[in-house]
Amino acid sequence: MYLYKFGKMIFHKYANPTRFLKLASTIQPWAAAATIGFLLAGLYFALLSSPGDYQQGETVRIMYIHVPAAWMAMFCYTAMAAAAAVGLIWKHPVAELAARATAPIGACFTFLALFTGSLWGKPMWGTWWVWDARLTSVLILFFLYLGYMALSNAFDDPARGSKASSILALVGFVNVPIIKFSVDWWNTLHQPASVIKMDGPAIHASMLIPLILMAFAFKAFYIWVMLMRIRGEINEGKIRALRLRQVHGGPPSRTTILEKTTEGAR
Amino acid sequence: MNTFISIVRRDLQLAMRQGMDSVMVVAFFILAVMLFPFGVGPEANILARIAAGVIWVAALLSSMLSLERLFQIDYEDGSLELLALQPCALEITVMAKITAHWLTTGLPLLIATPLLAVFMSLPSDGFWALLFTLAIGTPSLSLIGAIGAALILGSRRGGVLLSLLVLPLYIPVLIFGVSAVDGAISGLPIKAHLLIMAGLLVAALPLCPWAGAGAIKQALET
Amino acid sequence: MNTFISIVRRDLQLAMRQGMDSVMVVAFFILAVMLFPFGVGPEANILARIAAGVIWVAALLSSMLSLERLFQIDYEDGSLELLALQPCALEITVMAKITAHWLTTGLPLLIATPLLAVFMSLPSDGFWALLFTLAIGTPSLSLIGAIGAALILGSRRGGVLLSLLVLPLYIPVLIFGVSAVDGAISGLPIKAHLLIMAGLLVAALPLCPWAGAGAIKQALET
Amino acid sequence: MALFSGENILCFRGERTVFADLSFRIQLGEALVLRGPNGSGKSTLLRLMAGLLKPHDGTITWDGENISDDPEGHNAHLHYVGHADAVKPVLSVHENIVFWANLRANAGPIEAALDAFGIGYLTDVPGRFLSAGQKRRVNLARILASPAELWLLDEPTTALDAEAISDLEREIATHRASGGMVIASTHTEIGLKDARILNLDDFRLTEDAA
Amino acid sequence: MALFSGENILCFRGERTVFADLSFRIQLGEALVLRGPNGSGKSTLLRLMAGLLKPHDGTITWDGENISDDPEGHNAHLHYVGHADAVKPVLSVHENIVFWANLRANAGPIEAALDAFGIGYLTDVPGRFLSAGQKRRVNLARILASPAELWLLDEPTTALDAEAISDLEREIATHRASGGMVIASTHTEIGLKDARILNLDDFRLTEDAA
Ligand code: HEM
Ligand SMILES: Nc1ncnc2c1ncn2[C@@H]1O[C@H](COP(=O)(O)OP(=O)(O)OP(=O)(O)O)[C@@H](O)[C@H]1O
Ligand SMILES: Nc1ncnc2c1ncn2[C@@H]1O[C@H](COP(=O)(O)OP(=O)(O)OP(=O)(O)O)[C@@H](O)[C@H]1O
Ligand SMILES: [Mg+2]
Ligand SMILES: [Mg+2]
Repeated sequence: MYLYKFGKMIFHKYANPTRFLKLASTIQPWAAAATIGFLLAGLYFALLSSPGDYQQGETVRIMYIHVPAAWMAMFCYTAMAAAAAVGLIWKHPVAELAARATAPIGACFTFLALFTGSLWGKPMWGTWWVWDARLTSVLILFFLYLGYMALSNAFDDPARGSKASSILALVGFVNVPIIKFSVDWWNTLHQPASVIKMDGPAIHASMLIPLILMAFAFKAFYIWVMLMRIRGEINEGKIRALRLRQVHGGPPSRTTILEKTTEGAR
Repeated sequence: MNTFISIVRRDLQLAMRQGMDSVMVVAFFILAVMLFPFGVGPEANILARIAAGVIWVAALLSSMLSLERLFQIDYEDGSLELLALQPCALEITVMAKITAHWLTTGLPLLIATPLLAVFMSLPSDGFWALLFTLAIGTPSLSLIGAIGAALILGSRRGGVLLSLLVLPLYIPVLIFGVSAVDGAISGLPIKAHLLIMAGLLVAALPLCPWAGAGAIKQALET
Repeated sequence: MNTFISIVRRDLQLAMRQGMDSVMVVAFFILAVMLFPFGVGPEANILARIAAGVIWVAALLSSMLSLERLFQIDYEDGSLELLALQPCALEITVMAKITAHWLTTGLPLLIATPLLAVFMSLPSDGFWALLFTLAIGTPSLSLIGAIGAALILGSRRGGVLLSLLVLPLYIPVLIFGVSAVDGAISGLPIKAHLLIMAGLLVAALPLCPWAGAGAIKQALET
Repeated sequence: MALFSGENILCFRGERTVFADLSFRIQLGEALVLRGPNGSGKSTLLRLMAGLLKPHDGTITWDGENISDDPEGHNAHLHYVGHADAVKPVLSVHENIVFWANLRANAGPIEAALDAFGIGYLTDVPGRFLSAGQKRRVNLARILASPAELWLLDEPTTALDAEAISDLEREIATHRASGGMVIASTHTEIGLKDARILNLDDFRLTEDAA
Repeated sequence: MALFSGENILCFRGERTVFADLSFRIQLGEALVLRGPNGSGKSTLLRLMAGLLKPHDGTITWDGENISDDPEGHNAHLHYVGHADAVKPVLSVHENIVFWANLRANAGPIEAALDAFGIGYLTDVPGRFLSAGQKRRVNLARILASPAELWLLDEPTTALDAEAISDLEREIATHRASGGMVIASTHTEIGLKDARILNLDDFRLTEDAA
C-alpha cells in the first residue's frame, strides 16, 4: 500500500503527456547523437582495431553485433514488463505507451540475435540451428514479443489492447531468467556468460571495449526509437480523440482532462 | 468451497447437456495423431520413435483448441459479469472453471491415450510414463491456457491469436513430458523430470487463476 | 468478374488494416512445426526423416485454424446476407473470399516454408518438391476448408467442430503431398503425385465454392 | 409495369407456423407497411421477400415470374436493410459504401447519398468510431448509392433520432415518386403517404384454426 | 444505517470523458433513478457502482468504506441486472436460478421468486425455449431468490410487457419497505414512489468547460 502511494507520487509527475513530450524532445537528440557516436566508435574497434580470435578467426566479429543484440533482447523485455506493471498498477498512461513502443524494438533485437547467432553457428557448430535450451528460449522470447504485439492490436478499443497485453508481458517474464541461466542449468553448445558474471568479466580488454561500446550504442538507439514511437502514439491518441469528438461531439478527450488534473497537482 | 463446487458442477452439467464437448476434443486428438502415419509413412520403427512426441503435441493442440471457449460463452451471455459480482474471490471461480475444463477435456484425453499408444506402436516401456506425464501435464496446460482464454475475451480474432499466446508457454511442459517418456523407453531414471513437471504444476496452480482473474476483470471493464 | 475483384480487394484491405492476420498464421505455422523438435528430440536425422510430414501437417492445421473466421465475421455483422443479396452468383463471392484467404494465409505459409525446411534439416533434394506441393496443395486446403467454415456458421462451438469436419477431407491432400516430397528425396519420379494433386485442385475448384454457397444459404435461412 | 406480389404464403420457423395463407401485392410507387406484435413474423416476411428464406407453400412473384427461378435477377431489383448494419470497423464510411455500390451495375455518386442522411462530414471516419445511429445512417446511405426498384426495410428507424427519421421519410418519398416501391416493418409511426398496411396478426393461426 | 454514496466521480471510456464531478448518495429504503439520453453514461455509472469499473478519480463508499478496499464484501451487498440475461439454454429455469442463489450465503425459496414474476409454470422449461421477456423475468427472479440490500438495475423493463412491469414495481416497493435500496436506469416511466432522480446530462463536460 505504501509502495503504491510512493509510486503514485513519483509517476504522477509524468502522467501528463504534454510534460512528457517536453522531456522527450530534449532527450531525443542526445540519444540520437549517442547512438551514432557509440556506433561509429564501436564499429571502428570491432572491425578494424581488435584482433581476430585465435580459434574462431574473423568470424568472431559477429560477436560485436550478436552479444549486444542478445542483451538488448532481454533488456527490452524486462523494460517492457516493468512498464506494463507500472501501467497496470498505477494506471499510468505513458507507461502503457512505453510498453507498447518497446515491443517491436525488442522483437527486432531478438530477431537480430537469432539471425547473427545462426550466421555464427554455421562456421562454429556446423549448423544454422540446434535445439538447445539457450537458442530455444530466445526463440520463445521472440514469439512472446509477437504475441504481445498481436494481442495489443486485437481489440477495437486500444485501451483494452494495452491492458490485456500488459498482463501477457508480465506472465511471459518467467522466460527471461530461463534465457539467462539456461546455459548454467543445462549443458548446451552455447557459450556460458563471460562478461556479466559475479566475479568480473573473463574476456580480454581488446574485445571487451568494442563490445561495451556497441552495447551502449544499442541502448542509446533503443531510447531514441522508443521516445520517437511514444510521441507517435501520443499524437495518434490525439487524432483518435479528435475523430471521436467529430463523431460524438461534446466532451473533451482523456488527454486534455489529464493535463488539467495533473496541472493542478503541480 | 461451496462456490467452487457449485461452479464445477454447473460447468460439468452444461458440458454434458450441450453434449459432444468431450467427444469432439477426443476426436480431434485422435485425428491429429492419425495425420502422422499419413504424413510420415507407416513404418513402425519411425512411428515408435516419434510416438511420444506426436501424442504430446496432439494433446497440446487439443487442449488449446478447446480452451478458446472456456470463458467466451459466459462472457457473451452475461454470466461472467455475474460470476465476478459474487461474494467470493474471482480467482476461485476461475479455478473452478479450469477444473471443470480439465475434467471434460484433459481426462478424456488421458482415457483415449492407450488406444493411440497402440496405434503409434509406442514401446511398452514408455506407456506408463506417457500416461503419467499426461496426467500431471494436462492440468498445467489447462491452467496456462486459461490465461490466454481470458486475455482474448472481446478480441477480434480468437483461435489463432490464442495459439500464439499460449503455445510458447506450453513448450516447457512439452519438453519435460516428452523427455520423461523417452527416458523411460531408454531405461533411464525419470524421477527428475516428473519432479520438474510437478513443480510446474504447483507453480501454475496459484499463479494462473490469479492472472486469469486479472485478465477477466480487465475484460469486464468495457 | 468485377464483383470477384471487388471482394478480393476488400478482403485483402481488411486483412491489412486489422493487421497481423497473415503474421499470426505464419507464427502459428512456425510454432506448430517447432513443437516437434521439442516433442521428438533434436536429432537432425530423425527430424530430417519426418520434416516433410511435420511441415505438411502444420500447414494443414494453420490453414484450418485460420479458416474458422472465413465467413464468421461477415456473418455476424450482417455483411454475409448483403453479399448473398447481390446480383451475382453466391458461388463467385465464395470463390473470391477463398482466393483472398489463400493470398493472406496460404501464400505467407509458402514464403515461411524455406525457413522451416532449414530448421527441420529437410534434405535439400526434397526442398523444391515441398514448395511445389504446398503451392498446389494449399489452395485445395482453402477450398475444402471453406465448406467447413460455411457449415459451422451459427453453431455454438467453432474450432473443434470445424476440425472434425475438415481434417478427414484434408487427408488425401496430405498423403500425396508428403509422398511426393519423400519420393523426391529418394530420387524417385514424382510426376504422378503432382498430377494427382493438380487433379484434386481442379476437382475442388468448382465443387467447393458450390457446396460452400449452399451451406451459406442454409445458414442465412434463420 | 413492375408488380411484386405473393400468394398464399405459408411459413414455418423452428416447427411453429408463423403465418399461413398470406398474400400481398405492391406496384410501382406504392408503399407497404408491415405491422404486428413481437414475434408475429415481420422480419420473416421481409426475408421471404428478399429470397433469403423460401416459403413452404405459395409463391412470390416479380412481374409474374417466381423469384426463386432467377434469384440473382431478383437481387438486382432490391435493397434489403436488416438488423445488422454491415459496417466494417476498419474501413472508412466512404470505403464501406463504395464497396457495396461497386457490386451493382449502376453505382451513383457516393457524396450525394451521404449528404442525404447528413453524414457527409463523416466520410473519412473509420467505422469503429460510429455510434449505433450513425451506423444505421451509413447503411441507409448505401441503398441510395446504387438505385434499385424495391426497398425492403426491417425496422429502419431503430437507433435513429428525429432528424434522421425525417431524412428517411423524405428519401422514401423521392424514391416512390421516381417509381420505386418500399416495404417496411416498423413498431413506431413513420410518415409514409397513403401506404397500405399489412397486419401480420391477421395471418396467425389461432389454436383452433390450426 | 447503511449508506451508499459516491463523490466527485470522474470517468473515461475509450479516451472520452463520460462524466465528471458526479456525486450521489442513497440510504436504506430509498430509490434513485438514472436518466439521460443515449450514451450519457447510465450503464457506465451502474457498473461503477457495482465495482465492475473503477472510477478514474473520486470515491464510491459503502458505510464510509471505499468499495474497492473490499470488493467481495461489496458484492455481497448487491445484485446487478445488466443487459444480458445470463440464462443458460440447456438448464431449466429452476436450475438456472438455483445455481445463482447457491453462490450466496442466504438463498431463499426459489418457487416464491418465480411466482412473483408469474413464471412458476415455466419451472422445468429449458432456457432455450424462453422468449426475450421470459428470460428477463428469470433474471429478475434471480435477485429475489437471495436477498441483498442494494439492487442495481440497468433498464430492467426492456422486453417486459405491462403485467411484468407492474410485478417489478411491486417487488421494488416491497424491497424498499424492508429496508433495501434500488438504483435503476430507465428510458421509460416506472412507478417508483418518491424516487430521487439523477440526470446524467448535468455532469457532461461541455467544450468550453474544458
Ligand atoms: C541463434 C543462435 C543463438 C542465440 C539465440 C544466442 C543467444 C544468446 C544470448 C541470449 C546471449 C546473452 C547471454 C547472456 O547475457 O547471458 C548470447 C551471448 C553470447 N553468444 Fe549467443 N546465441 C546464438 C548463437 C551463438 C553462437 C553460434 C555463438 C558462437 C559460438 C555464440 C556466442 C555467444 C557469446 C560468446 C556470447 C557472450 C556470452 C557472454 O560473454 O556473456 N552465440 N547469445
Ligand atoms: N432462428 C429462428 N429459429 C426458430 N424460430 C425463429 C427464429 N427466428 C424467429 N423465429 C420465430 O419466428 C417467429 C417470427 O419471428 P420474427 O423475427 O419474424 O418476428 P418479428 O415480427 O420480426 O418480431 P419483432 O417485432 O420482435 O422484430 C417468432 O415467433 C420466433 O419465435
Ligand atoms: N466499451 C466501450 N468502450 C468505449 N467507450 C464506450 C464503451 N461503452 C460505452 N462507451 C461510451 O461511454 C459512453 C456512455 O455509455 P453508456 O453505455 O454508459 O451510456 P447509456 O447512458 O447507458 O446509454 P443507453 O441509453 O444507450 O444505454 C458512451 O458515450 C459510449 O460511447
Ligand atoms: Mg423483427
Ligand atoms: Mg445503457
